[in-house]
Amino acid sequence: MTQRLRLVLLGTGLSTLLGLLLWGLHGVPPFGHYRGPYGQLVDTVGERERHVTNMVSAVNFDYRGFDTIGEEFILFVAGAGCAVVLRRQGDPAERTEPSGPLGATEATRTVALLGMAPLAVFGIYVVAHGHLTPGGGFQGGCITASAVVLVCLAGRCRTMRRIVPETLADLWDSAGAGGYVLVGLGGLAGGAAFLSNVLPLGTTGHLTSGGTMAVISLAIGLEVTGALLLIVTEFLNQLQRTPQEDA
Amino acid sequence: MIALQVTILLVVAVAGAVAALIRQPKRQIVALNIYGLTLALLFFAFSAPDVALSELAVGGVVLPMIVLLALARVRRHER
Amino acid sequence: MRIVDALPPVAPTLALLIAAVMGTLAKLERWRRALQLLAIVTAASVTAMCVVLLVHTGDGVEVHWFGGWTPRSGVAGAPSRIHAIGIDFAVDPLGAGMATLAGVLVTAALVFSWRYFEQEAAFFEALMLGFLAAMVAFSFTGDIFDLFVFFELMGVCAYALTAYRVEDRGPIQGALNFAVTNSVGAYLMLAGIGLVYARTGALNMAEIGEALAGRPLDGLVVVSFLIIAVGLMVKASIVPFQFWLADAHAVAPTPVCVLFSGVMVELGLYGVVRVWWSCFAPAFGAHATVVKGVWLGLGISTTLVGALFCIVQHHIKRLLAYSTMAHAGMFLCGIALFTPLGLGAVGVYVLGHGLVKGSLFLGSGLLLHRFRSVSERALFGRGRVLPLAGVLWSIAALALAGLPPFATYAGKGLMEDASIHAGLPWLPAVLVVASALTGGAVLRVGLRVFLGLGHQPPDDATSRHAGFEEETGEEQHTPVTMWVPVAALLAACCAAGLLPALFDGAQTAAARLLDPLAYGHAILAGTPSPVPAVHLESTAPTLFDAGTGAAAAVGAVIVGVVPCAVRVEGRARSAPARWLRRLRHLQSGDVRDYLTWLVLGAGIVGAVLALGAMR
Amino acid sequence: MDFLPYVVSAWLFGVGVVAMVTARNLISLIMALVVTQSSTYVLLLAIGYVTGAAPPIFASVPSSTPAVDPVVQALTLTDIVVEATVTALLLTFAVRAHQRFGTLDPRELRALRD
Repeated sequence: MTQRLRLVLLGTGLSTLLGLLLWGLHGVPPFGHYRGPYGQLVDTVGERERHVTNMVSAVNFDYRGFDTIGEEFILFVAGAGCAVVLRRQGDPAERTEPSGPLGATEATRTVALLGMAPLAVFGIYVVAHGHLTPGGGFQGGCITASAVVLVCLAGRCRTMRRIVPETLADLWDSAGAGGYVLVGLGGLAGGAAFLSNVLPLGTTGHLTSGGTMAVISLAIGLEVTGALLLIVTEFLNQLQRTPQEDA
Repeated sequence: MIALQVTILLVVAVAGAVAALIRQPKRQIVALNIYGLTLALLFFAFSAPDVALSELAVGGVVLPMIVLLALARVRRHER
Repeated sequence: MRIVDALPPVAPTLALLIAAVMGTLAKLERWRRALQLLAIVTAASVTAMCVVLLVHTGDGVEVHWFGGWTPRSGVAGAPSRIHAIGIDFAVDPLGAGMATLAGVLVTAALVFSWRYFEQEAAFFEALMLGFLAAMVAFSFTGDIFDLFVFFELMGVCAYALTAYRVEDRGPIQGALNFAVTNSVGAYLMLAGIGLVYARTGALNMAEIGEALAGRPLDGLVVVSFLIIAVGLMVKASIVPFQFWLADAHAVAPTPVCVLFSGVMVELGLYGVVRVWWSCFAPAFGAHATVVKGVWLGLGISTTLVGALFCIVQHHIKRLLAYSTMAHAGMFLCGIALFTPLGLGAVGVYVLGHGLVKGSLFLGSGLLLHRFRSVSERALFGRGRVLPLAGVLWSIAALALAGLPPFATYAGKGLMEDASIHAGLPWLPAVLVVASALTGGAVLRVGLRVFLGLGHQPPDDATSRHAGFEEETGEEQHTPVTMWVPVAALLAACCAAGLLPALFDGAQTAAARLLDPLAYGHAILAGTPSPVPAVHLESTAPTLFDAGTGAAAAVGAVIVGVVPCAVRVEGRARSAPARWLRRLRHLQSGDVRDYLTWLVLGAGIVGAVLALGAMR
Repeated sequence: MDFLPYVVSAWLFGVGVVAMVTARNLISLIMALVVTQSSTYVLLLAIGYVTGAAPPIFASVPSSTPAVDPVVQALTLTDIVVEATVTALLLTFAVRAHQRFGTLDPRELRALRD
């Protein structure tokens, strides 16, 4: 198909589709006037029932916790998929360690190395407080993984790999994903439904409140950190391919 | 709807178009990064700090980093 | 709590848990066999659980509320309604049947791949188990966003598996086209879910159905249904959203193709059925005839395009993929009848087709393993050393065309009866022609490859190139772990065709699914759904079924034998051949073309739907 | 003006699709896909917003405070994860494609034609 024909067809289709979308959106309540029962229900009962203050986390980790299992495994499978697609087929001995693949200067290296530790601590903080304040396993996991990757951005990929070797990332990835399922099965083993919150709920506002939610948030944090580091490591392995392999 | 939200929405609309339509990959990464940050701002303005934090982490750090790594790989191969 | 109450959540999550464990252990080459065995045992256990659920749900819907969050009533804003606060699995016989089919095919594919990959196969089993879990959860869930999540999980597993053989050139391209088109479809679906949520404030499908019913039909409902259905139909390879299908099938490892063709495409349609009858059918009311017409149109075009592309193919995996497309079109036609018999017939047909197509794909995997090629031309006559495979292949080809007593015969026969009852007497003709064409094309491959019938095709560069997609070097021996699944799937299809209880059960289950109010009550109020008081048709085979079955089988033989007897290669310059070549150029391999067709198709389907609904 | 967020969402979808179809480079195409998906975030969050309401987090305010809908936010969070992972996987495909074909131009990647 020529570019011209493609654009004509796309223009026709897209203008129709967008017209339809706007027609459909016309039926949505005006912006700022939403009164759906689901959200109101959660806002009303969430704190009382779950002893947590962050309703988004209450939905993600408890009321709709099963969605989050699916989401975790999307991450897990994508990590495995990246490893499969980028798996190496050459002799590992021939590879050389790249130094500063992104062209880091001495100043950025220093900044990156200095930033790493506080960022990692902040990530863990965000994971741990997900049920109280904005955050949770996913956001915290992203931040923690970024902290580790900062080391690499600072031109020290070898150091990064020493802090978190690939097998460790693999293990976190699996432990996080599997741990979440185990929490769910724990509810079932206790005679209740899958993912029932069987741990004591604690006092609202405390770090240990929310029962299994804290465990789930931790599992997600592990899994997100592991999967992201795995993906980044796979890409970094690509950067060190020897020219012979490409031929 | 307050003026702040209108402004950020318009900025998002422009930044999204720029991020999508720039053809030069390296500049596009920067544009995508900026777009991610404007989205995070928008989510704060929509009273969604959880989502904003996520978007900040993903759109601001994780995505640009992975795209950059992919691009570095491709560049390396071209050399 | 009874054991069976625990089965719905355990079946998918067991597979997920084992997948997570295998993710860590994947790199231990020494444990390879143990891991493979673990994967097979897991898949078989999941299948067994689904069978138990299938038997158990014969008398209703098995509901499981995650976290014990049962629905509650009396909420501010809409006090009269019952609201779901959590996610539910609502397992009905059709869902359990789809999950069982997925389990059987994954188990067969895993057994087949025991000796299939010679090089490292890290993560293969983990990805397959993830895929299985996603399909099972997709079949079970009663929540529309959960449906989306597992739709995506299914997609991500499928993309990674398509690209599994990265050593070759093709897989990357096939996986890319697959992933981009399906992702855009998924985003459309999510936008549709957002629209529905804006209107109803609910994500539970039964609750959405109740909330949407009894209001005048407006743009929001029409458009949200349109984009959700388009997202699902991309997966179901309905024209014009089908382009990714042949690209992905041609390059994915053969055991994976079994799942794509046998159950993933059909799950796309299952999603359409689930969403339409649970959420949208009551809201459309009398306008449902528009949807019916659109589906019939899409179904027939898909059937014809698939059948046509099927007979002109020489790449065996692509040929089988187009046959799947033709069948997906037939299934959509059956669904569009909107009757219990029609939908029940589709259920039986999907089961039969999945088993036969699985057997055929594994058969092509056998050829690929032995001769390193899946090109009909390159393999000409070389299959003579595998007479057993030839026999199985030919039987499967005729079974695909609907030979008694296979389940495909029963499914197609019932669908033909249903279309007569529904006042569409011309539909059986389409079904007979399409199944004769696709079955015949497969039979032709068998005759040429295993018997060397007809003329030796010209050994040109394209045919030599096209087949050798995967590896090089010839194998002298075919392991028994490859034979068993091929034969077992075919035998299972035959056995399913001899179970009259299955046909009655399918019709009863379909009748229940078509009654959204009963479904809603069973889920939200927890009362068991009674068998609706509709008139159920007899599912006993009639003389008419036997006639059309025989016609399709004879047609398949003719379509299979004629190209072997007549030289068709020389006619490449005739007008139909030129026209067909132009048509095949649409399958350009460029993902941007596919996206254009997707958007254009969605726009046209939407315009028709909107004009019809607003009349 | 109350319709603006929905228009912006539709605009982002349209711009993303146009950019994908006109892309000359797979990595550009994938970045355009990210923009396309972001239209769903804007849509979902705009639907659940309530004028003047607080975020659904009651750490420093009593739980009787009117708050915006937390469910759409949870859905958007899931959506963002999906985006990040699918993008990563697609980029690996692009990297491999470049390695095999020596180009990122979608026109040139037609090895599948038979």
